[in-house]
Amino acid sequence: MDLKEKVVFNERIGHPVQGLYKVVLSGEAAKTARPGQFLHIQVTDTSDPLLRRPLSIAGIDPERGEVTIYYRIKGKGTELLSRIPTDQYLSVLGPLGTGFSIPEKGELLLIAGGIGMFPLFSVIQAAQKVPVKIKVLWGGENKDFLDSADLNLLLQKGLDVELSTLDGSCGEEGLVTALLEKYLADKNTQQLLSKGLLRAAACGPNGMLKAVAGICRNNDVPLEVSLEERMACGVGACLGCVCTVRDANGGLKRKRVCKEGPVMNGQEVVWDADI
Amino acid sequence: MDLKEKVVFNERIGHPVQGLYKVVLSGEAAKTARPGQFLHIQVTDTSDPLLRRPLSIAGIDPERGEVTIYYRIKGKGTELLSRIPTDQYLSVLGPLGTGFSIPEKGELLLIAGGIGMFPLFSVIQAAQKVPVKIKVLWGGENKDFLDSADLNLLLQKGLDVELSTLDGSCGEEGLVTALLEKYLADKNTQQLLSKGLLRAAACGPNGMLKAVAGICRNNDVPLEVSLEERMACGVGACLGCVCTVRDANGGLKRKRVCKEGPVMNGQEVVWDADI
Amino acid sequence: MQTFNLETDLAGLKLKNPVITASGTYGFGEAYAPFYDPSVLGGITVKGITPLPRLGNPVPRLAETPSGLLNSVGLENPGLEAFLKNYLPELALLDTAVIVNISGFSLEDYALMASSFQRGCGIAALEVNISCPNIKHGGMAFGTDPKSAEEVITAVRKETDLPLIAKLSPNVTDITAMAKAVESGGADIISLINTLLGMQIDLNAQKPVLANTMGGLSGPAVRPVAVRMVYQVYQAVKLPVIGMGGILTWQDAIEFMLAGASAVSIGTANFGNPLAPVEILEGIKAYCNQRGYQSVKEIVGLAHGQKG
Amino acid sequence: MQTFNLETDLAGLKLKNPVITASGTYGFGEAYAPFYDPSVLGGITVKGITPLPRLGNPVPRLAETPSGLLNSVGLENPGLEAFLKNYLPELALLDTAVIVNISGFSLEDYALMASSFQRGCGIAALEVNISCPNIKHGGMAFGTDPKSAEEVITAVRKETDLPLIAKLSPNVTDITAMAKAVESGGADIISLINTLLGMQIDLNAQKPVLANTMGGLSGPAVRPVAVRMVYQVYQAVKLPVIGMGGILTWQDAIEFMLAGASAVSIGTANFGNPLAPVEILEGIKAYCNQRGYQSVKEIVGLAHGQKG
Ligand SMILES: Cc1cc2nc3c(=O)[nH]c(=O)nc-3n(C[C@H](O)[C@H](O)[C@H](O)COP(=O)(O)OP(=O)(O)OC[C@H]3O[C@@H](n4cnc5c(N)ncnc54)[C@H](O)[C@@H]3O)c2cc1C
Ligand SMILES: Cc1cc2nc3c(=O)[nH]c(=O)nc-3n(C[C@H](O)[C@H](O)[C@H](O)COP(=O)(O)OP(=O)(O)OC[C@H]3O[C@@H](n4cnc5c(N)ncnc54)[C@H](O)[C@@H]3O)c2cc1C
Ligand SMILES: Cc1cc2nc3c(=O)[nH]c(=O)nc-3n(C[C@H](O)[C@H](O)[C@H](O)COP(=O)(O)O)c2cc1C
Ligand SMILES: Cc1cc2nc3c(=O)[nH]c(=O)nc-3n(C[C@H](O)[C@H](O)[C@H](O)COP(=O)(O)O)c2cc1C
Ligand code: FES
Ligand code: FES
Repeated sequence: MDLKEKVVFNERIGHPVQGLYKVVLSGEAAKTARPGQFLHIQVTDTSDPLLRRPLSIAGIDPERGEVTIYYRIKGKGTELLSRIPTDQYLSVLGPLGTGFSIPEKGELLLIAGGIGMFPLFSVIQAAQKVPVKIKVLWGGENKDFLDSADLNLLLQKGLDVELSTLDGSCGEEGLVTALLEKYLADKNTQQLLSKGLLRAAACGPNGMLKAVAGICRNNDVPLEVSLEERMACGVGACLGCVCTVRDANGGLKRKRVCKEGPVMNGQEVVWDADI
Repeated sequence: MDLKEKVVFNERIGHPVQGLYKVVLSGEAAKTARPGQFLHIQVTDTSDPLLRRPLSIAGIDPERGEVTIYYRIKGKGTELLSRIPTDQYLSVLGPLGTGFSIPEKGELLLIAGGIGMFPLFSVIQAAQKVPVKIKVLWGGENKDFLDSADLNLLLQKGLDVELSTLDGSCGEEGLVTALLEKYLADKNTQQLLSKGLLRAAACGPNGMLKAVAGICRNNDVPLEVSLEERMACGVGACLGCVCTVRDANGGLKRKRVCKEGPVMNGQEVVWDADI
Repeated sequence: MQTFNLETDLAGLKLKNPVITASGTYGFGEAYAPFYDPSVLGGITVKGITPLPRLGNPVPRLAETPSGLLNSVGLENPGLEAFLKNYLPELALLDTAVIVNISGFSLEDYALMASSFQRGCGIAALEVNISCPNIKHGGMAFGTDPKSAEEVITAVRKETDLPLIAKLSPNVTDITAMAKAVESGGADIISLINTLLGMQIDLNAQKPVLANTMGGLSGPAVRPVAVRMVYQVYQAVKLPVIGMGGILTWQDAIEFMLAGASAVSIGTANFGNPLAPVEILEGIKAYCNQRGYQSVKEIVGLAHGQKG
Repeated sequence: MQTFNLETDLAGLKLKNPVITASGTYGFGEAYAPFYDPSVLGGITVKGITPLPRLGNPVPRLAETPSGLLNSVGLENPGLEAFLKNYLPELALLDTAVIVNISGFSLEDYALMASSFQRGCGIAALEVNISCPNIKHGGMAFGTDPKSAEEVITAVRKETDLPLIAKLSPNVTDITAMAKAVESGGADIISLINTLLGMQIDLNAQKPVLANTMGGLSGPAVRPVAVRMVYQVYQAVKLPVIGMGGILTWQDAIEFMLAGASAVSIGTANFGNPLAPVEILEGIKAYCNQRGYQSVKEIVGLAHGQKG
C-alpha cells in the first residue's frame, strides 16, 4: 500500500496553455490497480505542501509494471509534481478506492467532462479486453484542450467518440449533457436500454455529474460516477472527503470518497447536499 | 542586492562522511564581493524552510563573474541546496556584510577551526595579490576532514600552513589554539609583532574564537574574527543576529552580525554574553 | 541495548511504549491496519464519539495551509450505541491501549458517555474532548473556560473508574489555568493540544473555503505553540501529559518529551506517512539508546533543567 | 485600468495604497532602501520603541519552524530620545505614512511615549503594541486582558491627536473581546495579529533553542489563525482593521482583505523576499483590475457575504 514508484516519464503533453502532463510510474502499483482507482502521491519531502495529492490511474500495464496518470497543473502540488525528474522515486499510497465495474456485454457509455476523461482511459483499456461495445461522449472547453488531452489516443483505437466543446471548435457546440440527451433519445440506444444492455460511467465536474445523473435517472440508465473531493489521508481515516448519499430507506448518510469511492452509484449520490 | 545567480557547479567534495559541498555561482555577485562577505541564499520556493541560508564567499572571480562557496550539510536547508542542479538559478541576496581587511605589508596570520577555513580562502585569494605574507593555522577533526575540505588548494598554492587535528591524524594532535600559542611564542613572530607587522584573522566555532581572541589580546595581535549567528533578514532589519560588543567607554552594545559583521574586531566582542 | 525500557505509566494508564495515535486521524483503528499492526503502538485513540450519531459538517471539510491542515469534520461519528456494538468488540482485541475520545454538548452528554465505559470493558482510558472547535453549538465553551472545563471533568469522573484524560484546547489565553481546572476536576492525565481555530478564504469564490467557515488547524505549523503549551503545563500541574500537535518525525516527538510529555500522540502526520507512528517509535528508541538512558521515562521534562 | 483607485482611508489614516510593512521586520525604514524606495508603499511601521534604550534578549533570538519563525528579539531599540533625534528626521522625509510602534511596561510608559508624537511631527499614526510576548515583565498582561488593554488605549488616547492603532495579541481566548475593549478605549484602528507564543527545543542540548525560552511565532504557519481573527474582529467592531500574519504573496493579502482588512502589513515575508511588499501591491492591483473594481476598498470584507 505504501509504495516507492519510479518515475519513468513525466512530461507536458499538448499545448502549454493547457498545463497538462502525463506521468508514468514503474513499480508495484500496476500489479493490482483497477480502472477508476487512484494513487495518493507525495510531491515533496518538506512540509509545504503537507498533504499528498490524489490522482486517478489512467492506464495500467501489469506486464511492464507501469501505471500512467494524466494531470493538470492546478496549484503548488501539481506544479511540484511536474518538476520531478525521471528515475526519481515517488512515495505513493495505493492503488486506493473502488474502481469502475466493467460489464461483460452490451454497451458501456462513457461520459466525460474535461480532464474527467483521464480515469475513463483506464476503463477503455479494460473494456477493450471484453466483448462490450464502448461509446464515448466527451465535452471539453475547446479543440485545443481535447487535442492536448490525448484525444488522438481514443481516435487511434478506433473508438466511437462524440465530442462537444464550449466554443464549437470541435464536435458539437455546447455541453456533453446535450450529446448524452441526444444519444439516449436515439432509437438504437432505446433498444439497447430496453434490453438492459446499456450502462454508463461518468467523470467530470460536479455540476456536470449531477446533470448526467438526472438524465440517466430519467432514462433508467445504470450509472457509475467518479467523484472528487479534497482528501487528507486517502485511506478512510480522517473523514475529510465525504459525499452524501441517500440509503435505501431514504435516510442521508456519508460515504468516504477515498474509501467507498471515488466510484459510486450515480443515483445514490445527493448532489449539492447542504448539510 | 537581490540577484539571480546561476549554479554552474554544485557537487560533493572529499569523503562523503564529511558532507562537504562546493557550489559555484555565476552572475553579478562576483563583481562587488569582498573577502569575508556572505550571500543569503534561498534554497526552496515553498515556505518550508522559510528562511534563506547565509553562506560565506570562499572564492571570487570577477573576470569570469563567479563566486565559490563551500558548505557543509547541516540540516534541511543545506540539504536542499545540495540537490539543486547546475544551470538552475538561485535567488541570492548580497554580497552582504563587512569583509576582512587585507593588510598591504607584513604578515597576515589566518587561524581557522573546521569549516571556518572556507571564508578565509577568499582572504588568501585577495592577500596573494598584495605583498603580504600569509601564514595559515588550521585545526580540524582529523585528516579525512582536512583533505575533504580542500587542504590541497592551500598546499598547491605553496602556502605556509600548519595543521592540527583532534586525533593527531594530521599535523599536531590537539587544538589550533595550541598552534597559535606556539607560533606567537616564536622569536621571529615576536619580532614581527614588535614592529607592528603582524595581524590576524580568524574564523571557526565560537569557543575557539574566544580562545583565539584571548591569546591575541595577551600578545597584542590585532585580530579580526568572522562570527556566525542565526539570521532571518540578513540585511539589518530584524535584529535577530546580534552579538554583544563593549564600546570605548566599557558600555555594552549590540551589533548586527549581518550588517556590522560578520567580520568584527576580535577584541571588541563580548564572548558568552549572557544578557 | 536489550535492557532499555520503553514502557511508561501515566497515572494508571500503562503503555508499552509512549507512541499513541491522535483522535480523528486514525479512524477506529482499522484505517492503517493494511500498513502495519496497530498493536505495535503504545496506544490508539479513536475518532471522537457523541451520544447520538452525527453526519458532521458539509464539505469542503479540508483546507491545506502552509505546513498545516484545516479541518471541519464536525464530529461525524456513528454515535455511542453503534460504537459499542460495531467497533468496540474489534478494538478490544487489539494488544494496545485503546483510548476512547468522547465529546458532548452538555454535562449530561458527557456523563452519559462516560458511564458506558468502565475498567474491563476493553478500553484503557477515556479522553474527554472539551475543545473541539468545529461544533457551533458546544464544545468550545467547555474548553475555553476553566470553570466549565472543571465541571465537565467532575461530571465524567463520577461516572467511570477508567483513567481519565482531559484534552485541552489551545485557543485560550492561559493554558495553565485550564490545566489546573481539569486537575481539580479529577483528571488523571492531560493531553494537548487540540486544533487551533483558523480559516482560509477562496479568492475566486470570495468566501471561506470550508463549508463551516472556520476549522481546526493541525500539523507542523502549530508545533511551536504545542511545545510551548506542553512546557507550561508540565510546570503548572503534576499530572502526566500526552503531547501532540504537528509531530511528524521522531525528532519532533523527542522535543515534546523533553518539554514534559510522558507520551506523544501522532495525528496529521499519519496522512502524509502512514508509517509515521512506527518510525517515530524507532527513532525514540534510537535516541534514548544512543544516549544511554535505561528507560524512556528519563527524558521526560529534561528541557526544564532543574525540575527534569 | 487608469481609473482604479488604490487609496484607502482608515479612520483618518490616509494611505496611498493598502500595503504597509510590519513593526520589527523593517528596521527604521532604512534596511530595505537598497532594494526599492519605501515611498512606493502605503506605509511603513518602525521597530517598536520604548521610553528607555533596550539591549533586548540574549541570542539565540531566532528559531525556524515549519513555515514559521520564532523570534525573541525582546524589543531591542535605541529608546525614545535617540529615536526622536536620530531616526525621526529621516523618516519624516519619506513620502509614505510612517507609523511608530510603541511598547511600554506601565501605563505611564505608554502615556509618555504617546505624548511625544502629535499631528505634524512627521508621522502618520501611532501603533500601540500591547501584545509583545517577548518581554517577561510586561506587554503580555496588557494585551491578554480586555480591561488592561482598554486602560492602555485610554491612557494613550489622552496624550496624542494622532490616529491610534491598537495592535492585538492573538494569544487570547476571545479576540473580539479585546477588539471591543480597545474600541471603547478610543482606538481608531485595530491591527492584528502580533506573534503567537511558541517555543522550540534543541535535541542535543536538551534545552530551549531561544535564550529567552519562548518567542513569538510569525510567518505563513500562523496565517489561518490571523485570517480567522481578522474575520471575527471585522464582524465584532466598526473600526477598520490592518491585517497581518504570514502574508507572503498578493494572494495572501487579498485573503486578509476579503476577510475584512482595509490594509495589510507585511512582516516575516520581507526576510525571504525583500521585494515582497512591492510585488504584493502589484498583485492586489491586478486582482482588482481584472475583476473590474473601481477602488481597492470594494473588496474589503467580501468574504462575509451580506455585511461586505
Ligand atoms: C480521487 C481523485 C482523483 C483525481 N484524479 C485526477 C487526475 O487524474 N488528474 C488531475 O489532473 N487531477 C485529478 N484530481 C484532482 C487533483 O487531485 C487536484 O487537482 C490536485 O490535488 C490539486 O493540487 P494542487 O496543489 O496542484 O492545487 P491547489 O489548488 O494548490 O490545492 C490546494 C488543496 O486543494 C486540494 N484540491 C484542489 N483541487 C482539488 C480537486 N479537484 N480535488 C481534490 N482536491 C483538490 C489539493 O489536494 C490541496 O489540498 C483528482 C482528485 C481526486 C480526489
Ligand atoms: C555569516 C555566516 C556565514 C556562514 N558561512 C558558511 C559557510 O561558508 N559554509 C557553511 O557550511 N556554513 C556557513 N554558515 C553556517 C550555515 O549558515 C548553516 O550551517 C546553515 O544555515 C544551516 O542550515 P540548515 O538548514 O542546513 O541547518 P539546520 O540546523 O536545519 O538549520 C536550522 C536553523 O538554524 C540556522 N542555523 C543553523 N546553524 C547555523 C549556523 N552555524 N549559523 C547560522 N545559522 C545557523 C539555520 O539558518 C536555520 O534557520 C554561515 C553562517 C553565517 C551566519
Ligand atoms: C481530521 C481531524 C479530525 C480530528 N478529530 C478529532 C476528534 O474527533 N476529537 C479530538 O479530540 N480531536 C480531534 N482532532 C485533533 C487531533 O486529535 C489532534 O489533537 C490535533 O490534530 C493536533 O495534532 P496533529 O497536529 O498531530 O494532528 C482531529 C484532527 C484532525 C486533523
Ligand atoms: C523579528 C520580529 C520582530 C518584531 N518586532 C515587533 C515589534 O517590535 N513590535 C510589534 O508590535 N510587533 C513586532 N513583531 C510582530 C510583527 O510586526 C507582526 O505582527 C508579526 O510578525 C506577524 O506578521 P508576519 O507573519 O507577516 O511577520 C515582530 C516580528 C518579528 C518577526
Ligand atoms: S481522505 Fe481521509 S477519509 Fe477520505
Ligand atoms: S539577520 Fe536580521 S538583523 Fe541580522
